Amino acid sequence: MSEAYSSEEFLISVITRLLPERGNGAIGAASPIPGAAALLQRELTGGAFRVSLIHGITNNPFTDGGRELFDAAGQGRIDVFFLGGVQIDGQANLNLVGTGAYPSLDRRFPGSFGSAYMYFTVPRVILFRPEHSRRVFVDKVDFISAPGISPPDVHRPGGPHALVTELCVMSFDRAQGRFRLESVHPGHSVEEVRDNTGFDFDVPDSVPITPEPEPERLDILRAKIGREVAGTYPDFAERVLGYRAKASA
Amino acid sequence: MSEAYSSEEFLISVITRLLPERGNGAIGAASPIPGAAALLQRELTGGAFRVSLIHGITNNPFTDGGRELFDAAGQGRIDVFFLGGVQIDGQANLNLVGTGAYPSLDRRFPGSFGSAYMYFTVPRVILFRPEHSRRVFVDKVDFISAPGISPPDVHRPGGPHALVTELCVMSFDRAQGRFRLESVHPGHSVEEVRDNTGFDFDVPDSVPITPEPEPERLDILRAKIGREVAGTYPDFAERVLGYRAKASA
Amino acid sequence: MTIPDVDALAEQVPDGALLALPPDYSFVPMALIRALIRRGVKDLHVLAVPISGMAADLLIGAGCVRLMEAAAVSLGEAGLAPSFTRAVQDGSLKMRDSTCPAIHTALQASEKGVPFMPLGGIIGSDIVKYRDDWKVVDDPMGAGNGKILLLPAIKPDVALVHAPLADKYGNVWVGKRHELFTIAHAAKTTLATYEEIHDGDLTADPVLAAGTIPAMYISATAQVREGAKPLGLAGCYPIDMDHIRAYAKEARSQEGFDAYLKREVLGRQAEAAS
Amino acid sequence: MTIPDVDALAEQVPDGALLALPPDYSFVPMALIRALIRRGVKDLHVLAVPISGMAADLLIGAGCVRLMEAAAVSLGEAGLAPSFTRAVQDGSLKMRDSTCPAIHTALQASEKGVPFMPLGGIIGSDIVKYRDDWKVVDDPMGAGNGKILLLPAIKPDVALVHAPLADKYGNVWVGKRHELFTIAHAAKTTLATYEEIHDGDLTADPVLAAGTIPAMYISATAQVREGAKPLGLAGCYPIDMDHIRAYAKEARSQEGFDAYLKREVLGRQAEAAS
Repeated sequence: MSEAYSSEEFLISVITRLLPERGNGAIGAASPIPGAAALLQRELTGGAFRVSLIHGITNNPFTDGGRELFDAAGQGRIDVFFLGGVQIDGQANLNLVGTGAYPSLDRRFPGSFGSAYMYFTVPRVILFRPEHSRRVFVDKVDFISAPGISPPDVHRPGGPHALVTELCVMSFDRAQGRFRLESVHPGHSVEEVRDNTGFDFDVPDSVPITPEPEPERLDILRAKIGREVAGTYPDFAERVLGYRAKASA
Repeated sequence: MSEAYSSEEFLISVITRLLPERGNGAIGAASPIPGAAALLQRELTGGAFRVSLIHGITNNPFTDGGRELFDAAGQGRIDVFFLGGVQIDGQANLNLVGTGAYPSLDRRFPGSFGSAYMYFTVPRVILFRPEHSRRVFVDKVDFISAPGISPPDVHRPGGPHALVTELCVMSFDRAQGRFRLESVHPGHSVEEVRDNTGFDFDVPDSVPITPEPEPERLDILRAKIGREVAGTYPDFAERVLGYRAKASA
Repeated sequence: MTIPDVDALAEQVPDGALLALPPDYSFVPMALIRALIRRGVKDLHVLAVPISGMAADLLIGAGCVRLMEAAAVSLGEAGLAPSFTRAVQDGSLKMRDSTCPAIHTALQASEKGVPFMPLGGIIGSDIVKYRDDWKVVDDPMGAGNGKILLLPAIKPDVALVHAPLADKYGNVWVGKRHELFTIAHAAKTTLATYEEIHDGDLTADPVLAAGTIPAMYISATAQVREGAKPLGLAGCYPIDMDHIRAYAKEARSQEGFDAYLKREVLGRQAEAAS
Repeated sequence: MTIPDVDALAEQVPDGALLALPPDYSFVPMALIRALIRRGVKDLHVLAVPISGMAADLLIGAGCVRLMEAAAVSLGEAGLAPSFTRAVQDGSLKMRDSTCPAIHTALQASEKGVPFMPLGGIIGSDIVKYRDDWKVVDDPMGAGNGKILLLPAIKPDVALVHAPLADKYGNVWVGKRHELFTIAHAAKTTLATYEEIHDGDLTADPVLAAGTIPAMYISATAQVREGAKPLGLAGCYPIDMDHIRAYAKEARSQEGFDAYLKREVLGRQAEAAS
């Protein structure tokens, strides 16, 4: 990887390419990399792609309390959302609860948050989990916080669109219920992805290398987005984007 | 009837006696007499009986929009409400929709408002209909906006408590589904009530005369309540209680 | 880009739309209603949330309404709504009777994106008898809670609102009139007129945000001073009861209504921003 | 009548109560949480609306919680909630997993006084498998909408909130944090601490009313300046992340938690109004 950008900046650029030209993106509390990517896309689309940092002091348009994001998703007004997982399996099932046998888990994590709902209602859910290991990408999750696919008698306009990790980008085919490798990041290989993935996935004959960040986008990211994310992710803004917010509420 | 008070003041005093010592009373838009009675009771109880004028600029504590009154009633927080009717029958069924065969009515009235819900949720609904005639008090209403009684498999903490007209006060026995004459206003008779009521009702051996307004209550009504109701019922405040509001929003 | 005026907003309401209107006490965009009538909108399904007065009565009298859905239509202290009453009595208007919390609840169902919502009470009312879209069921939780009414979601095509304030981002401030939040959330789109422009972002102001409908629910705004008149706008101007009473009297006949319409609606070609 | 302080409010939370807590970003009454621990409250069923952090973790570590119900318990940027994680892993805490909109919806059911409410999505999540109070049914409207999840109403015994403003009538201003409206409407009663007293009636102010919970939902209030610290109060003071991070580290062992508890909670006998 070039010295010209950080790994976080690389991932931001990867995610930005997965975002639509217009619509509403919502970003949860603990997601600074997707948050920065979404704000960058807003900048690149001249505001046609709108961004809500749902727990942010700034860039948070919601005015009707904690349920408004979920209501808006149910109304079909949220086009992009980001989810992760302690474990993710080959059917895009997400586990945010813990590992081991529920309820007496070996390792307990915070919980499912809104995943079990947003995954059903948001058309383009981007899975973001930097750590690419067999510990994360398992054959079968220990607990399904949110299922990747649903039977036809369950109304489901939303679901998984793509997966971004430190190694690669995958897409998800909802009809087949399978991931497909779309590109491998510079310096990594298809074999490395396979070795570190505990589930089977489709691999095309030729797998492209994930493009590096466009320099002009890096400039925008560094010049404008740090200030934007500082209100919600002050640590991240300072550490990654070099923006130091003034101490204030 | 004495010259010392108006017929409206008399009815206000009658209704005030039907109100509890504490709790929440809510009053709809077109109910100035019940509104004045409730505000008088608030005064008499030192605020233990609380009053919401639901469409009022003043004395309107609701802050969560038009549904809050109904939600609060569903929560069991509204203890007293007032309803009327184009027609009321002996089972306390209310018709606020019109007379004749629905939907091609002979005479259309505004509609049921929230009666079909408040009648089920508010423990003490006071029916107030000054005009005491066989046109109003019918054997069977042409349209049931809100039923007086319900079968046991319908959850119903609320219902009719009493009826106040220009002639009398009746109570309602929910178990029997029947009205009972409680008192006849000064200058009127049981026979007059019977002649002008289209349904059968219980009459005790001895029917008291409805007490006249207590002079000290009249003083409070005139001195304090006019100003209170003027924000919501300016015409009424001026005409009945002699209070002229300044023209302002 | 031209600055949209009230007539441009009226163009965005298609014939046949399910149109949601606030009650008379809650920020009714009367100038926009008049513009709708001037544009000759037809076949509306008007939903009063949950009651209406002048706005519905004008649309009905002008022949714009195919179906009226409301808990009540009334001019309040000024008495019966004359066009509504006449149109129901002569059979020219189809009325879908409802009750206040049922309308709020059916909008909340759309707000949550669920196909129905339960509501207590109401069972035994003849309203239920004539609503074949409503359904009374035994407690579907199987918890022995008896019968309950289920209401299908109502999703308005367009909601209309007049607000005291809006900003250049398209955010609209309605204060505590939170039924307008629910309507805007439930409707496919919302058109808003407003009295004054707020300098800044209403959603970023910690005090004003509590009463602000964010721009994501609003498709167009236009400044119309005194845009709720002759109705009132709390905090700005009171209802003009003399006007409402005179209308109630004049519109008792269709001829009277037509005279009012010609003078007060069709004759006001442009309602300017200032 | 004495002016109630935070310890007087803590007396009003009975052992065994179903206690609703706002999320860390939304006006958590931390001083009241500490007072609850000092009073030795026991057997709480804590409901996070819909997530919690410091507040739940302190109550759990101090042994006050019988059952935790939440969509998540986390210290956010400071990582896992140490007492919660330890207590679930060692089996000493019963956890009822949920998901954010399910908690909001179950509170809305209580807000409306209905026994249940439907919610889209979620079916197929293992959360449903372990919730025997939830029910998946075929569309009870019979409209061919497929399967849907029904959630029973949750009615908290007590809700707690810290607000920027309150008035002498007991009205409490929370701005756009409308989940606190829903909690207060749903709960049997609400106890509120606040930073500053507002001179006048908050419900009568046309701007502040939009963010005010009326007194009819509030059973007691007490002034506690900086009452949300070490969490933040939007518009007043930011979260003290250094404190939260230090807690996250110290409380990784029960001994460390106990030291924190002794120093920061039990040692603060009275949190005064000023």
